[in-house]
Amino acid sequence: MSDERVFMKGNHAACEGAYRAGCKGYFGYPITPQNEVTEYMSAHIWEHGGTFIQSESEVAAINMVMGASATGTRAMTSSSSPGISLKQEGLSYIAMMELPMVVMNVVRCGPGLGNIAPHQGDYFQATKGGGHGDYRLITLAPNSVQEMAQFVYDAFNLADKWRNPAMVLTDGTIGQMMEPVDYTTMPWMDPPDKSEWQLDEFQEGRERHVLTSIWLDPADMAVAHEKLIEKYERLKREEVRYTEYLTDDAEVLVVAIGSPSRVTHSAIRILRQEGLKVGLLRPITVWPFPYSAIREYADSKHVKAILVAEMNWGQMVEDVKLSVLGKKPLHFVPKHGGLTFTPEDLTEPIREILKNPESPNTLWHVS
Amino acid sequence: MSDERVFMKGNHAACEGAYRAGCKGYFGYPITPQNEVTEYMSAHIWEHGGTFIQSESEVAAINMVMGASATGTRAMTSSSSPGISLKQEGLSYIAMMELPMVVMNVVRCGPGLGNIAPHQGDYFQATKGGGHGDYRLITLAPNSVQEMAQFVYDAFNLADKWRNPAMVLTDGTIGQMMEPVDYTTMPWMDPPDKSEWQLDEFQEGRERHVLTSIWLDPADMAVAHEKLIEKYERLKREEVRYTEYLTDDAEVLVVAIGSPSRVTHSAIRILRQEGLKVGLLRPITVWPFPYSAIREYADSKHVKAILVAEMNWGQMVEDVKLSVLGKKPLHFVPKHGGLTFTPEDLTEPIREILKNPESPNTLWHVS
Amino acid sequence: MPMIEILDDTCKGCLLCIPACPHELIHNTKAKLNKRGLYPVEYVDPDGKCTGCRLCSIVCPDAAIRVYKEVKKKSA
Amino acid sequence: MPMIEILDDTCKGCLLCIPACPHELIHNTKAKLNKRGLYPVEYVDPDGKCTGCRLCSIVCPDAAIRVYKEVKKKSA
Amino acid sequence: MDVVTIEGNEYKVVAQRPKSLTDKPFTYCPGCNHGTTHKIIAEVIDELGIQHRCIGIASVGCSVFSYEFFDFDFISVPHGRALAVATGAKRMRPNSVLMTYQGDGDLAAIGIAETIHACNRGERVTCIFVNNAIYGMTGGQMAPTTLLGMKTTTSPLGRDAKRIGWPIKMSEMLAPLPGAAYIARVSMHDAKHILKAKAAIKKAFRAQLEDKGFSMVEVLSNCNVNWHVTPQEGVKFVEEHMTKNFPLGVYKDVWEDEKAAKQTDKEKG
Amino acid sequence: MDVVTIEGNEYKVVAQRPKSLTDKPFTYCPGCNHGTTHKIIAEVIDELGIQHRCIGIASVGCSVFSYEFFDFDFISVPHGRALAVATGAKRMRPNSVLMTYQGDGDLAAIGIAETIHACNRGERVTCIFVNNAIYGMTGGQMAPTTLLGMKTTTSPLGRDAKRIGWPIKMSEMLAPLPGAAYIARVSMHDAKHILKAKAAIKKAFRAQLEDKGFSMVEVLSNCNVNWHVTPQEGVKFVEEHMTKNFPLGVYKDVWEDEKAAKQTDKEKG
Amino acid sequence: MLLEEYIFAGFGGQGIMTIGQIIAYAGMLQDFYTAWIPSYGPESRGGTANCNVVISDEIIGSPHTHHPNGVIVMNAPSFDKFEPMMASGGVLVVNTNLSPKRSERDDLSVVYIPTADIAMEIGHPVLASVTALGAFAAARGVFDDAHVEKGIDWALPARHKDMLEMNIKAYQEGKKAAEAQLKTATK
Amino acid sequence: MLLEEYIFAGFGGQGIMTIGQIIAYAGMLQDFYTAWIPSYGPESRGGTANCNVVISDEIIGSPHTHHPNGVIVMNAPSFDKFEPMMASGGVLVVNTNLSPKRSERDDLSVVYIPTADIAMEIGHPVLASVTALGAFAAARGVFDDAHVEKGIDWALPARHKDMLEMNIKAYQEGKKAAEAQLKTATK
Ligand SMILES: Cc1ncc(C[n+]2csc(CCOP(=O)(O)OP(=O)(O)O)c2C)c(N)n1
Ligand SMILES: Cc1ncc(C[n+]2csc(CCOP(=O)(O)OP(=O)(O)O)c2C)c(N)n1
Ligand code: SF4
Ligand code: SF4
Ligand code: SF4
Ligand code: SF4
Ligand code: SF4
Ligand code: SF4
Ligand SMILES: [Mg+2]
Ligand SMILES: [Mg+2]
Repeated sequence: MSDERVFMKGNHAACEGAYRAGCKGYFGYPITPQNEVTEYMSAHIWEHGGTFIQSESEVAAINMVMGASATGTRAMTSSSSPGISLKQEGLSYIAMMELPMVVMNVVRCGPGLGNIAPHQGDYFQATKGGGHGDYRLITLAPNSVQEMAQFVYDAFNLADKWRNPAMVLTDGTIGQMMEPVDYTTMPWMDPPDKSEWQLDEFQEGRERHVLTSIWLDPADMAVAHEKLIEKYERLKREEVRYTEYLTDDAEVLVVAIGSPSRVTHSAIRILRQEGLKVGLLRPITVWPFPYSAIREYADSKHVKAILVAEMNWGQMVEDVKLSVLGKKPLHFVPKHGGLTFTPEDLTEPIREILKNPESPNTLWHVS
Repeated sequence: MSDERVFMKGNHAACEGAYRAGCKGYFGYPITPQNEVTEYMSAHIWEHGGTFIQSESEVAAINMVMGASATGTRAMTSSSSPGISLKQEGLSYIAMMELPMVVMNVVRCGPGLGNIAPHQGDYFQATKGGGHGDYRLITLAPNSVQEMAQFVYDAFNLADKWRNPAMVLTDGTIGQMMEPVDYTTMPWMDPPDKSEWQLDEFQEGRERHVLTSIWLDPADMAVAHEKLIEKYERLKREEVRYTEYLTDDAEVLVVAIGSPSRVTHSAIRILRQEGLKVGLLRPITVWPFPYSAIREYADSKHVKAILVAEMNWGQMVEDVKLSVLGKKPLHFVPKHGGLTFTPEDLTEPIREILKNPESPNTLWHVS
Repeated sequence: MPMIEILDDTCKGCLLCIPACPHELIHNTKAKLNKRGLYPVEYVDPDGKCTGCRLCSIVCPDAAIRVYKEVKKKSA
Repeated sequence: MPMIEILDDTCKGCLLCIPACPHELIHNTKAKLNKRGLYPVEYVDPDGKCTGCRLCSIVCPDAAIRVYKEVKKKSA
Repeated sequence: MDVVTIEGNEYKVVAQRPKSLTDKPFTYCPGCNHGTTHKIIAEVIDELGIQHRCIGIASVGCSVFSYEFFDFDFISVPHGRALAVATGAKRMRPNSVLMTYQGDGDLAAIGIAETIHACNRGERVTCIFVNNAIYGMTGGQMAPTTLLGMKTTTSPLGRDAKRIGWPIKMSEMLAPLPGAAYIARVSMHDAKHILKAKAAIKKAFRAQLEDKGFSMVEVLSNCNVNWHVTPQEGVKFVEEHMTKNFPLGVYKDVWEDEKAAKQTDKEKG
Repeated sequence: MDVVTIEGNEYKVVAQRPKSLTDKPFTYCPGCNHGTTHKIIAEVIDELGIQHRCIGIASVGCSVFSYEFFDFDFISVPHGRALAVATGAKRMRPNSVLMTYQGDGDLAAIGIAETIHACNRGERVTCIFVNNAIYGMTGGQMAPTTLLGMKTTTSPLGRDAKRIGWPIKMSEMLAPLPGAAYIARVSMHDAKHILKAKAAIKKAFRAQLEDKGFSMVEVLSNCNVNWHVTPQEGVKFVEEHMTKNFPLGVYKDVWEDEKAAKQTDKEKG
Repeated sequence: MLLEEYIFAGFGGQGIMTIGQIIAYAGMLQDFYTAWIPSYGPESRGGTANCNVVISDEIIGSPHTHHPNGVIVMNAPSFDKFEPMMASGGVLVVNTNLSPKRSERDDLSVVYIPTADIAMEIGHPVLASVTALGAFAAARGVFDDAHVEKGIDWALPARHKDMLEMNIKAYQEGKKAAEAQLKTATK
Repeated sequence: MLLEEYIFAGFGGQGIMTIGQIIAYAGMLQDFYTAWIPSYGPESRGGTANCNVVISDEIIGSPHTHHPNGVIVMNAPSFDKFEPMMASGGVLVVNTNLSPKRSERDDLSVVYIPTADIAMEIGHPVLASVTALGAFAAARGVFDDAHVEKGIDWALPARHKDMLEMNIKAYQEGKKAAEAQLKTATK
């Protein structure tokens, strides 16, 4: 493909990002709204010297990726909410074995079968560890087709850099929509050398490689834990990413990701035209989360209140609360059932908050 | 069994609590450290007119419980960390269908295979929803063999009261240890009538019953969501449970659950003998979490600092931080790898905190 | 005489019943759109050839065909 | 003459090799405890009956039996 | 049987929508055999008089809304887990009649463990397995039963055995398990076969009612839409290709086996 | 072959610990056939000269630490998923030799979906399936392969077919799948059978090396400890009861099939 | 500020998705921000399928639209569903072959096109949707033919490139039909 | 304040877990708080098995103990592992049949009992652990025989109730053996 802009679906662009990152293995099971990934991979990964398997289930898929990554190759899987739930055990193993790999969740509306409309109900699962034990996924949250490609590409690089699984967390809207994409920021690359730990044929002389997540003696396990934790603490210091839009003078700071962050953009444009000072902080990494960045706004003079817009009952807002710590009023606007935000859903409450920063209609409470 | 005290394992007592609550179906797959549940159920549930199946997997087990509960009977499953990860999809469905049932997690050390020593790495999974979508499990955290029986018993009642799945979240120590148990607070009971919604034979005249978690139209799904959320908000108001030990004058308030809360007890005894004012707030329900109770202590004059002790990298401490909101210094003492706390692990830092409430050694930070 | 009825608004115009009828009594006339926006088939049996054999009804995926048989009048 | 060696500290005293030897050369003497705290079996072959057939070694789950055969001296 | 008056004449209705279906029109594509299968199941349930004893398990696939069409108690369950759910329900309510309704993706891919183990335990449940060689609901991906060479959205060059394996034959796999009481493969491609299918489904329910063990009817069905053909071409494909790859017949019949065993006993005795 | 000097005489060592094992003593119970099985696998790998091409997949079960005993690259994976992991690895590194080592709980209960589908896809991997009719590691619960009547900690009155089904025969179930290249059931109960087992394991690896498809050797093994017998009684039980319920033999042999096919061609031609 | 928000609706398989993509693509060629999104239901079964297109000279917020200013309806259920949602001043194209109703709104500019008839005349029923697109482009007046025709070319899979000319013909015929109606209307 | 913290250790299957439970049960009968916990490894395979017992007149914190004041070791590896951990002043019972070493600590009270020999004399090797328990009870001096014997009864599964007397005999013989040694020691 040339470096011209191409018009693509988010789910397809994610595949192109993967190809450019040197992904050679895709293992997945169909589920709406991300079937296009399975389909595009099955059609095209061969052209890039890779392999596709439609696995018998999501459980099998994550474990196939485990095997593929263990050999040092770049591999990924993707699914949507119920399918991601089934991958939790595998992800926990992968994290403890420090295997780099990428998993994409094009979130649909749960719980249960729910429906296939866009939703953000899997934020906690992605960021706090839906599987058992203490582990974290590096989690990137694209909000455009361009970012679907870019963040999958970045996720592979981050995964290898940190030897940690990375998740691309998006919603049905971003997966299903088409927009122009420019691939010049994603040069075709060869993955880094992993011969130090990968499982592969070898010559007399190298030590054998073992990948495991079991340490029967708690003292040994504690060492493994502390190594992981140290890595996570470094990740928290070094890899936090976010973008800002008109935040410098914002009196209301909106925090949003995924498709709601796009609607927020529209809402802010409308409000700015009315002369109202509203800005957007959009986390790129939801783990590690930009706590300090948000806290700085909470500490700032110009910010009078903070508002979180999510397509769920309130998940990221807890992380925002952990940033704000009661320093400024925190508001929350939800959207349920797979319904999507309109700009009016946000402009109305923001106008109200600007009048009364403690406006009770949207004030967030935990307990 | 008579009303005398009996000496039992936590895992066995949990079964006895279930029998007394009228549990008629147990479906599970062996895993250490909760094999005793599977074994005890296979031997004794028949005596109580119930049925046991050793399922082919944890995934099958949770779905068998789904089927059993759908017919209006009381049913449960249990497992330990990796097995609980595999149940996340099923739990999400059960929550959305509002099926009452009980699941017990006798937590071992993860991530991955980890080891079978006690751990608390599954707190987030249990309380924030390890499966997809917005749902919550009523989650009770026993810290003794007595409570293993009692909380399983209570979990069945809460589950039916709220038509919501309930989890008993404990750790390997509590599951494996033996202590005296007194069953007089758990009279044998018949489960409540569920003929209004259960699947069963019926006579011409009643409407057919349908249990589902799919609403294809987002507007319909939003209605279902809002119904769920309303229930959860009521639960948060009405069912928060916790215990307090010497908190009235405490200068350091410790928050702990499970086996660390027992060690905290010992530590407090030691410190009180030294004249140091330390108390324990132990959440019984970790969802809904006692935010306000802790916040009151944070607001109180006597409390100088709050300390959380967990056998993990810091999970419940986030909920405590959401309670404390920076009003008092928050400290955290972890234990990794399946190692268990000794009283000294706690007395040392508490003495230090009493000297300097901002003592940097244990101060907790999120970002 | 036996006869059938096509439930116009249930029929989806899949045409599976057409080859099923041994007497070719069902036709894809596209004469009208039903409320689903689909063309139901039509039963055309001027000569009363229908035997009530039910084959058309059996193959209909949507249970859109009713088959009737005259009630035998008792010695009237 | 062929012979075998029991690796005392590897042997777990499972006794599976005893019936395997056609010449009954291995015995459960309980003469000593090994460093695992288990009783290794003993090879007793005063008459040099061992044929080096390896049957004992094949059944040993712990690879605790070495079997030796004399190197044929080339025309010495 | 209903009697109606049309233009002055009295008619009895000899074929109409069975009682065990609701009034809601099927939402399946025109010509889809899911509808045909629903219809004959409902007829069997009517004939056996068990409508109010039935509990249906709706799986995830095009038939996910089957609970809107069948007029008895129903539960909609996770993809692939219908037989585990049925197991839990049946064990608690042995007098209920449990039916799962599952597609080939549901039963033979993600749910194959639950399928085999429910059969092996001889669960007294009846499984209707609609094999249309494709994932209908999600838009035409390869199923475990997709024929070799068949193009789907995830096998765009046709299913290639070396890369992705062979079509799986569930009836053949399950029949040897001692828990199986009745296993048959039927087809929906014409009236004659539909009637045979109905008889098989009746036998399958009888196996449950007589407490014989696990019963399954594998129904070869079309999916015109994802096969990209007309309904008529679809049923033709079922007749010509599906039945060749998936031979029709009864793979396990507990009554026949019992008869044979008695015969042998007699001969011996 | 190693030569040593003992009391002045030169001996060659005709049996000793194979090279493909590490020096770490097995942690299995005294008499456990996991050890025997490890040993012959390592011998086969030595003889085929593929030690440094091997990637082992350790499953969860008593053999969870098999990676400490085999001296080549290894990964320890979730319970039941060994064949999915092997699939991912083999597809990425077709020149590596993939071995999974799995117990009956792992392969036939929680992992049966992965087992069947890996076999059906004809994955070029070799599966060593240790059938000891019990969950050894977790303390003796019923396995899918537990014999009828056998008492375990979760079938305390003996396995009762009506409640919990029949012992599952994996070799018989997999052999008919076209992806299977070599499937055999062997036993560890005496030296003769151990040698036969070794030959079967060698053939299984050859099937992979020759790119024929999926290969599995089902190894009937003892678990004295959880059967509550001595090792000698254990192997006797294997001989007398296990082999009766699980007949030994080769269930699929691609080379034989190819020969037969050639023969038919010749006869026809 | 330009903000075009369209819904194109009909049966699945009528080519509705594709014409949405073509117009969005044309928007991209004209250097607008542009986004397309389908209503991604259990697609293949029953009911209506539709897609949303947003074209703007500013970054696009939601690709979903609730008050479209341009709509094509290819069948009756789509007419019923989307006609009432339209923003005042919008353009509505109705396929009269499968949607017999007339709009009673006087704040819309509506063209009625027998797209199937025109398509059959040109030679293939599949051309109905492009015919509708032609009518829509004429009525909406935002797109250069050159860009739309490039879009048609882009959307045609390689194996159907021989249909390109017929598609362009259908597009032009649709335009003509609409222009004729619009002329009458303004007269 | 009473705080008894024990570790009983040996091979799996030696009855170590049961004697721990018996003594904890006896503690309960004496109205103490009491807790027992096993080291629950992949139990059946290799290595040592052990259990912890805590008996106290106050609510018990952790049932795990790191500095036991009472230990029984039934084999050599257990001796090596637990003897060094013991709190000063504790009581150690060593099964000399499988653990030949002598303790070099002078802050412990140690009794050496050939439990297997005694058990065989009474009639069954399985009695070794109860013999050790007898010795331990004698040396520790916290428990009434009546309570321990009730505990033995409680711990015996119904199908082995015929072994009750032999068990009590073994308990008593163990006591005697220990008392003899302790007398010598204090002499
Ligand atoms: C855990 C999970 N994985 C995937 C899906 C998506 N999904 C829904 S139906 C289906 C396959 C349907 O195929 P089949 O079972 O053959 O039924 P059909 O539609 O062909 O009747 C899939 C993969 C899901 N809902 N849940
Ligand atoms: C998801 C999950 N479920 C359950 C377990 C617990 N578990 C470990 S091994 C095992 C069974 C072992 O039996 P088998 O596979 O037959 O191997 P064996 O020990 O008999 O050799 C089980 C249930 C686990 N580790 N992970
Ligand atoms: S009942 Fe028979 S004869 Fe009558 S229309 Fe139907 S198929 Fe034809
Ligand atoms: S088979 Fe039924 S739905 Fe199909 S055309 Fe005939 S009547 Fe209509
Ligand atoms: S090699 Fe053969 S003869 Fe020698 S000890 Fe072993 S079994 Fe006996
Ligand atoms: S078979 Fe091996 S381990 Fe067993 S007794 Fe003989 S030498 Fe020892
Ligand atoms: S997609 Fe296929 S299986 Fe599904 S309803 Fe349509 S024709 Fe039937
Ligand atoms: S428990 Fe059984 S399978 Fe496991 S090591 Fe011991 S004897 Fe072998
Ligand atoms: Mg299908
Ligand atoms: Mg086993």
